[in-house]
Amino acid sequence: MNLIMFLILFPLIPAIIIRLIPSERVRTSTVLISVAIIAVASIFLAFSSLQSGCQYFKLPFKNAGTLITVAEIVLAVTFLFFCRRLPFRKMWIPVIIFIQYIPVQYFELSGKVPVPVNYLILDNLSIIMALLIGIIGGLITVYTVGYMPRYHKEHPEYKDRTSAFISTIFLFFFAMFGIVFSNSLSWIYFFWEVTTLCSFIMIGYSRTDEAVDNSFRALWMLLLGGMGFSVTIVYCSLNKSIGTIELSQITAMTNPMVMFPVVLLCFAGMNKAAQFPFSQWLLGAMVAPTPSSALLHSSTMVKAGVYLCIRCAPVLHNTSSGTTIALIGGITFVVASAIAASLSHGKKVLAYSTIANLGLIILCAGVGSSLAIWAALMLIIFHAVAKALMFLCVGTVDQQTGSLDIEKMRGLISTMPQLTLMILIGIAGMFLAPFGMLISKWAVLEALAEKNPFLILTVVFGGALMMFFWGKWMGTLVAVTGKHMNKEKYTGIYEWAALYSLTILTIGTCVLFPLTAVYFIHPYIMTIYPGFIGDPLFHHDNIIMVLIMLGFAIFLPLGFLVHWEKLHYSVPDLGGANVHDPERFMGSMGESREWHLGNYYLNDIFNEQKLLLPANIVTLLIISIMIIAVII
Amino acid sequence: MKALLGIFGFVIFAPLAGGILCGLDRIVTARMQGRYGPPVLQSFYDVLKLFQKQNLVVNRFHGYFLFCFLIFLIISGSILYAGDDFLMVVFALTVADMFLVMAAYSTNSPYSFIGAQRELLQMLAVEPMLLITGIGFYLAAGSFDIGHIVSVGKPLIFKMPGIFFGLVYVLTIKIRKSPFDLSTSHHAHQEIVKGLTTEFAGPTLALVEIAHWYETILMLSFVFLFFASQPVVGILLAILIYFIEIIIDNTNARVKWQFTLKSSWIVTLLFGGINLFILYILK
Amino acid sequence: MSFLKKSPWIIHYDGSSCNGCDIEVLACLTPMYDVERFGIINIGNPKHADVLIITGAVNSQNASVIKTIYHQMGDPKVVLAVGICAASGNFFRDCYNIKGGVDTVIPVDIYVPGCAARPEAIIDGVVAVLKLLEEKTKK
Amino acid sequence: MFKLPVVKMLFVVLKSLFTGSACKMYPVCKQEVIKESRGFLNIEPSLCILCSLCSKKCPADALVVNREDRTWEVDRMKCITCGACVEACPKKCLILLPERAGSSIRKQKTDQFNIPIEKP
Amino acid sequence: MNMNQEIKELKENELISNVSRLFKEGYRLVQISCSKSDKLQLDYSFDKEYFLLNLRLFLSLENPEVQSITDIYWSAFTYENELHDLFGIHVREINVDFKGNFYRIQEDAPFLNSDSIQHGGKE
Amino acid sequence: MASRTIIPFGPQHPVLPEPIHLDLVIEDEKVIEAVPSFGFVHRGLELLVGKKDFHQMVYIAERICGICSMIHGMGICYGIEHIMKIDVPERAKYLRVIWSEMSRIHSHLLWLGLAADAAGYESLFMHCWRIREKLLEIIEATTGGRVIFGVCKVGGTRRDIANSDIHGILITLKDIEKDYQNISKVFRDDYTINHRFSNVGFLSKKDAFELGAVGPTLRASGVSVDMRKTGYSAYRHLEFEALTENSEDCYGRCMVRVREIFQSFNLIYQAAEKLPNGPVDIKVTGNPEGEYFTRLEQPRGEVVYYIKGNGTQNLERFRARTPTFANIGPLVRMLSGCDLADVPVIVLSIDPCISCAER
Ligand code: NFV
Ligand code: SF4
Ligand code: SF4
Ligand code: SF4
Repeated sequence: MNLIMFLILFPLIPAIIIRLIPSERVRTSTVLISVAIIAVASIFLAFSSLQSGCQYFKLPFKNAGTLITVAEIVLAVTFLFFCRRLPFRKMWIPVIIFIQYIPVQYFELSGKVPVPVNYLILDNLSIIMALLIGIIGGLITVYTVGYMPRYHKEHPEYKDRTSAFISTIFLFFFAMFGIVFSNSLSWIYFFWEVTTLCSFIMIGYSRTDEAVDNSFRALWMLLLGGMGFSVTIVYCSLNKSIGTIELSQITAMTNPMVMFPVVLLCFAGMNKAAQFPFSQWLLGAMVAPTPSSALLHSSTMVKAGVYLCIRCAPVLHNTSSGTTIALIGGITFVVASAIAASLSHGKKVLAYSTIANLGLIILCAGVGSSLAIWAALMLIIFHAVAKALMFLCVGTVDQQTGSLDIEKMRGLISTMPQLTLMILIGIAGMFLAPFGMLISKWAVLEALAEKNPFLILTVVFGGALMMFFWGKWMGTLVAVTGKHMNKEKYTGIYEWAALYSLTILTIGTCVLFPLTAVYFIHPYIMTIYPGFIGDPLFHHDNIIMVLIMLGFAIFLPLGFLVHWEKLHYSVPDLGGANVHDPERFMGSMGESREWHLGNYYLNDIFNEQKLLLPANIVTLLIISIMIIAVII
Repeated sequence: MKALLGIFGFVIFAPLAGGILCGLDRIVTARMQGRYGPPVLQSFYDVLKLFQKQNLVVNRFHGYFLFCFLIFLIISGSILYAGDDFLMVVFALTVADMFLVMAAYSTNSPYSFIGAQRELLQMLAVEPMLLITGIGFYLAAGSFDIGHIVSVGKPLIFKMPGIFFGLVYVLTIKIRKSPFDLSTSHHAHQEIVKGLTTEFAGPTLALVEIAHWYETILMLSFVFLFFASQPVVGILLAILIYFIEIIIDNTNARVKWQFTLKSSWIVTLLFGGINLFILYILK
Repeated sequence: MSFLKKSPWIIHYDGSSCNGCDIEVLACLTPMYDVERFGIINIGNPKHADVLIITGAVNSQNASVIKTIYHQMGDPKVVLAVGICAASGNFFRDCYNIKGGVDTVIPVDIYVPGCAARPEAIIDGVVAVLKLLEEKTKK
Repeated sequence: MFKLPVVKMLFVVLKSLFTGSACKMYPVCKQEVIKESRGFLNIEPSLCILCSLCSKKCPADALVVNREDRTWEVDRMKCITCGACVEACPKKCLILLPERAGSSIRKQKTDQFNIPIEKP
Repeated sequence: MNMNQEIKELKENELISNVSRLFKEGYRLVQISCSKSDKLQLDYSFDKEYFLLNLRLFLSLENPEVQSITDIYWSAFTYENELHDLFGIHVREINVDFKGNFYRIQEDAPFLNSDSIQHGGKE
Repeated sequence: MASRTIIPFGPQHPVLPEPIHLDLVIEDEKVIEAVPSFGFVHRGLELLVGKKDFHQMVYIAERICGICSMIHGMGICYGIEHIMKIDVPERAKYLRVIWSEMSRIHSHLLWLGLAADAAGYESLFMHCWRIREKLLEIIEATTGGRVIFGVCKVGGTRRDIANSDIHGILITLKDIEKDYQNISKVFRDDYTINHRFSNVGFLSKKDAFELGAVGPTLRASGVSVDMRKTGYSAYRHLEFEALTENSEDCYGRCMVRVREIFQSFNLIYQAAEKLPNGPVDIKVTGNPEGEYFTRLEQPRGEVVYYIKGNGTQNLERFRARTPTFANIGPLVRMLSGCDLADVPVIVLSIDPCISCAER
């Protein structure tokens, strides 16, 4: 209990320190120390309460409710403050703020909102989330420390506000821990909005026009999601048959009335998880410095969205609303993968693949069966680790080469072998068989096998597309161009530390996935589906197979270190038009010309412009129909 | 024990059977073209010869990738013959293919690069159908376990004709036959020399050939699974399917990737999807 | 035991031939002559090929191409020059752009005469080449 | 008859599958010689008068006629078997036979004929 | 049978106007050729309904130069590049100019420079 | 977002029996830019006129190309005969037609095979060449050469076909035609052939005409130009139509050739029927003096020879403008915007004969 409070509140301390003391030395040491503390605390928390099932905690002090209300008002005012310079035609953004805050505040201040008994919750789901936030978030923060100075050296046109940036990160930790440990909807709501705020600040960090635009887009989209909460809170207060704003109670109800708030919560969740049609904010977020993309928009914040949906999953199980939500997830999965296949901008590909993977998780949550939740949790873990790794690697590559274009990464294995290996591990973690995501995909397929053939189609097609674009990327990296210039030496110690730890984590999670399953996931599932006895499909043989494959996948590439005798080096086949430089050929006009290779992006078939609009419209329709159906 | 025996049998006999099948294929193809054709053992001669050749490389990495390709292909087959999870077989196959693609990429040569792109496209075209086949088996036989699928009493083909058709359709891609031999093979030389394998020479190319034998047998085993309850009929039918593939190979020009991708997805959606749906309703 | 003899893969390059020999080489692959009986495949890729069949003479531009192809082939390899042009340059050796037979740029192992060389003659040449190949592997 | 387009090729392909190959099986079977074929230049040395008309007419400069040594030689690796010499020869001592010259490992393959002095 | 071909001699500066007139009249470009005697004789052949019309142009052997007709007949660039490579004629403003790399012959303008027209090639 | 790939295509390339090189710039397999290059086969044989006399030049002209060698030989003979005002015996004219048409059939069959191969249709390739091989046997039996005919000479033909043989030849030809019938149906109806050839390599009627395309390339765009209509040799006595197609794409070009083969068979039958008796050559004395543009119809289209004699044994100028050379411009136009997979098909659709083009 105290540990939880500590985790939630502690990040505020470094946030304030860093904000107030602009010295770089202090900043660095504060970050390192507090990150270590947070990580240790979350690990400790995990080990101390892993086996203790679901625990609820009351608050030690009375006026928590009012505290939150005050905080919420402060938050709303902050939002409004940020909106002060908006041009008139964007004035509807503050209107959204008013619309969602005024009713809630009215209800809360007038005491109509039921007072929760258990403010805090601690079960394996929160523990998993806390670990992800504490460890991965921490590593990203460490990386940030090394990254930001370089970022500013590269972009002298931006004002150096590193302190603000890092303190926002800590603020964000505060919010995230808050979300995952709170049980009261109004608390979650508050923290939720804090993450929105953090996101807003970070996206707008560089203060270019594009960044500002994108940050406001993120703001209104996310606020829209927050609306889901405010309506839920109001509804739960009004509807006497619910009469509680405790999340755990709501999700445990069998009352059909409960469907409406749950759907709204999922709406908020999907919004934060950037599902279609709300995906645009996440893409806009890619203008932010890479660590924040990694932190906010792939590994952690969006996970808040899926976290909420998973919390709701038991209610969604076997309902039409659940299937609809799963459908949206499925569509998002396919379409986002297809779009990712058509893009060559590294960060955008990462963004879309994030959206796609979140779609898969939402799909699982929507299905809500025990195996689906199993898969969803696995996906969350693997995705968070691997994606964080990917983002940081790509950020580093960007710093070294000045480009995020995947095409420009051709032959990176020659110039930055270590980093490339990390990216490769990250990518492999995303879709290749023995690695993490595939285990989850396997579980998803098995979970869906009897549920719904249509959803299965989305998964198989989306999966194939995903393989396509990751495959391209991997291939581009491993092309050996023979230019051996080591650019890696410019990477600093903090970056390497973060990168290496994440790499080890990625492999570790894969190797140890049976343990993860048994110790983290199964207990959680057992709390919601008491009949769950571990997944029968993952029997002995399969696990052994997976592990054998893993062994091969990890150890075979080590063969690269050995030199094979009796090789005869030759030049590539250029149809006989070779000149002495293997990278050039004799062109038609009689001059030597460089050949150049570019991946396929299938723009005729998959195309961001072409796919986005229909996908948005369709999903929007589905969501509206779902909400209307639930109301009726 | 039985599983080990299966694995062992696969590792040893698949290349033999695959090689002979390829030899027969070449003879039949030759006859269909009015030619006489090579000896039956020709594929073995080819591979043995390749091992005697110089190992020409552009750089030294693709050998390892190809080795991994072969290993994972064998793993994939082993999972199948050990009677394990069907999906796992497909996934391992994907990994194997991925290594092949990586190998082609790593040579950094124009034609292999385009071959690699096309191989990726082919994987994109094939993968959904393979997974759907697995799910079809699950719905029809009640389990993903191949051991279990094999022991189902009635031939599963009756329950999943659509899926069978879809599988045969993408099989053409998988065993690299015209009209879908986009990325490599003896036939796709028209645009991209030898595609994927352009830069592999000597022993490394031999690995690809051997892998191709394994792949062929693996694919035919998929076909066999539909008739698993009658093993003899199953084997005959698998061979018949192979023969049909040869005929298809000889009666079609090679199509473009757009057609390959679209048609196989449509077939997957229509035949695979509808079949799945029916299985689901019947269940 | 040399298996090269049993599966020689050829690559065919048309120097500055008149196509006469060229299509005769192709004709060898087609039903009437079908050299696949000897395991011969027209592989079209120097890296895979064992036998380089060149028709036509060498001119100033394709000399480098022929050299490139030759050097891209893995050992053991043999070169078969088909047709009078490839042997001596035919009457084109008097032309300003012709350097002469194939031997002016790469070593040739077997010459097949004829203008155009008959498929049978080419098959004879190939058979002779197979013997050479075996000797070369032994070395 | 069949509207299915693929059937056409199927027919062709299956027909040739079952009727056996069209292969001439050279060199297992002997080459069938077409007697009109221009394959091999031959000389009847006893008829030749060493007039060199043939070598003048030869477009490929394949013939060398040497009056001193009384030799007539043809380079098989230069002769394009066109028959210009055959037409030019006043004594009709040249003939194009359907056989063909064999391959060689050398660039030149000269056949030399000694022309006897005595005329029958 | 000489009926179906006609040779029309032109001055160099009349070429473009004549060619564009022929283009408008629906003539098809058949070929451009050159032959060397004491001058360079350029022949532009056009066809309309099996009637062959030749525009003939004489250029001096020193620095022969002519205006390109690729503005009118787009595909004439092949002929004109050939003229440049074989005869060393400088053709102004070709749309696709290979700059002497059309045939990539080692010696420049063999038809112009060598006496081989009378005495055979290199021996 | 697509990214560019720049690759060389050729000169050594398995689909190209002859070397040609293209710089391809592609994007997702779409060709953005294709620049051809030449000179790999350039021999410069036109300059041989200085060395060889005009009788020998006939052999050399025949070796411009081994596919259309018959008509090359005929073209130079025809021009010289015209300059020297030689009247070729009627029988020789008919024989020349017969052999030209045989050459056309063999060239077209060869092309059909190569085109099938370019589309990845190996078995069709094999069958085309199987049929072609039967025809080559007839050619060999009548001319003595399989691909280089060597039958034309100034003043007539070098060989005669005995009247007694003609019947047998016609019977074999009919057989071949029947065999070919099946194959032609495949080209006409096969789905994948359609997929690969239709709407590929589009060349509008206007473009084809203005770019100076010739032969099947031109006729497939709906322009009816066939030099045989000028009635050289015995063509004026034979009945035929210039075949056109209106689809303006590779399929059209394929169809023109497919139909032309039947037409050629028919022309051979007609010529054989009308074949007059008499000598096949007349004696030629003197040297040519004068100039002439010969225009004949090759399998690939109109070929133009410019022959100029100056009263000596050696011609002053011999120039051949071959159909492939004329079709290069249109080819470049066709290539832009096609798919990578179409490149071989389009390149082959003009039936490129580089040795002809570059001489
Ligand atoms: N037909 C023909 Fe030729 C000629 N002249 C053409 O381009 O084939 Ni070699
Ligand atoms: S030898 Fe004769 S047929 Fe062969 S390429 Fe030379 S000229 Fe042509
Ligand atoms: S056949 Fe022709 S090439 Fe041979 S020697 Fe006689 S004239 Fe010369
Ligand atoms: S032309 Fe006849 S007779 Fe004169 S040298 Fe030649 S072979 Fe002898």
